[in-house]
Amino acid sequence: MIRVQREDFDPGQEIAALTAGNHAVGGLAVFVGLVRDLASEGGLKAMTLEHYPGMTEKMLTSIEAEARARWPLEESLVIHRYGRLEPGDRIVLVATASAHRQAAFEACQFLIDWLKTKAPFWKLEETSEGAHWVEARAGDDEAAQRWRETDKAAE
Amino acid sequence: MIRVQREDFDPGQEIAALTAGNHAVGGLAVFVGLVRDLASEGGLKAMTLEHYPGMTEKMLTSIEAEARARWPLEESLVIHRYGRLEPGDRIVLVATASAHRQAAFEACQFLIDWLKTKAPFWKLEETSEGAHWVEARAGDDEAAQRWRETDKAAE
Amino acid sequence: MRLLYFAWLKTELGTSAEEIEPPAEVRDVRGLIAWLKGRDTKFAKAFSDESAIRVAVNQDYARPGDPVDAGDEVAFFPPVTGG
Amino acid sequence: MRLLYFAWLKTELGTSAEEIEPPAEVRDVRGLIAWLKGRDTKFAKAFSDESAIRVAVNQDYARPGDPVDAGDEVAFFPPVTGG
Repeated sequence: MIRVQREDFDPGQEIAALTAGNHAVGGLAVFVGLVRDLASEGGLKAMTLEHYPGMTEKMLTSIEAEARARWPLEESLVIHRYGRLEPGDRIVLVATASAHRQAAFEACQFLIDWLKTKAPFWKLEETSEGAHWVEARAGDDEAAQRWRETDKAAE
Repeated sequence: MIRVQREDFDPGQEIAALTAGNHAVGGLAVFVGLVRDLASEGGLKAMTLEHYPGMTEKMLTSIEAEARARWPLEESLVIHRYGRLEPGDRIVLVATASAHRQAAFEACQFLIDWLKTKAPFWKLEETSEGAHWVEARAGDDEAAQRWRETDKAAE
Repeated sequence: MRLLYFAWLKTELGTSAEEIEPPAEVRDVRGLIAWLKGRDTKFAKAFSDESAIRVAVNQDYARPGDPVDAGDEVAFFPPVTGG
Repeated sequence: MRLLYFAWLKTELGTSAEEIEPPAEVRDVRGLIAWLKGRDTKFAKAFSDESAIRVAVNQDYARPGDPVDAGDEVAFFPPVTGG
């Protein structure tokens, strides 16, 4: 399941609902992304997440389908917020449940890695020096790339 | 922080408390292990987790210290239950918070992998055919071993 | 054809969406960008480094050679930074 | 010296803990196991495959050559299955 929303979410409630009654689940991997404020980076006041309604849902749905095709998942959930967020606020949740922990961990990392390079979201940071659009990180492309290399190796 | 307890825990409450007020956290990785019952395995009725009080805490503390020495973690938490559990019940929670998601994911996997091969817990399964002690899985040793190979490579 | 702009492209172009009717010789993403750059200096400036721009046609990532048609929704945006 | 047994070792030996006073020549884990096996056939049977037994001395994993002393807590158990 995927959800794109302005509102906050409750990770405990989400993951409890995700596996409720499914006794085939042995391991649940969860990632929660938060708005980070490193003092050394100049004092982040807030961040506004812009997105492309429609394409966001389409990309997340397709990334989730890909994860479920590649790993034996019992359940999966991606929630991504948009709008104005402050330091410490939750941005994204990825949860994957499987019989075995390795599948859950790998699928969870795959989802967040791909989401970071494919889902159409853009961060506008507000600091004491003004607002600026966050630049994409090369490291995120590399993190997503390692899943592509797995494909090639399997060909 | 590590905790060994008979009582259930609330993952949402635990992870909210873990990162509350720490705005240096950008990513939180969580693993929750549940009692799994695969019908194909003969119908698990319950499971009793025995442990070695004292040594359990000592091992978990040492594993957590190792994770914090190897990855730049802001926060970490390991909760492991003992006693009688039924299918769907939570067994273990591992949560790691870091500025960056990769460190959080790696430390979380390291903790659960090592815990599975080092922390003195033993599972007694009750099925319709009676009670039996679960055998250790070779796969768990291999999962823990890959972290050791990283050590060697770094030497 | 409907065009959408996001993030700094939207800020720089001063618009988030517009309806256009490009000439018949605009058949692909590459041709559309070339036509837009010729139409407006603001657009030429924003698109001066095309490697910094991502394109989606009907909400799927598209490459320079991919076709565009009159009824399409074409979006231009910088590399994404969500998650 | 305090001995502890867990999981199937406890079930098979019929006890979870005992206080013992091994002779002076028992100086390491290997010697202790050999002495215990000679003392009791039930123990000899349970320890027939030593590769299936883990040992902890004072709550740290120990190897056959590690020393044991009168005041030590020595635990015997199968490979762990937590998590």
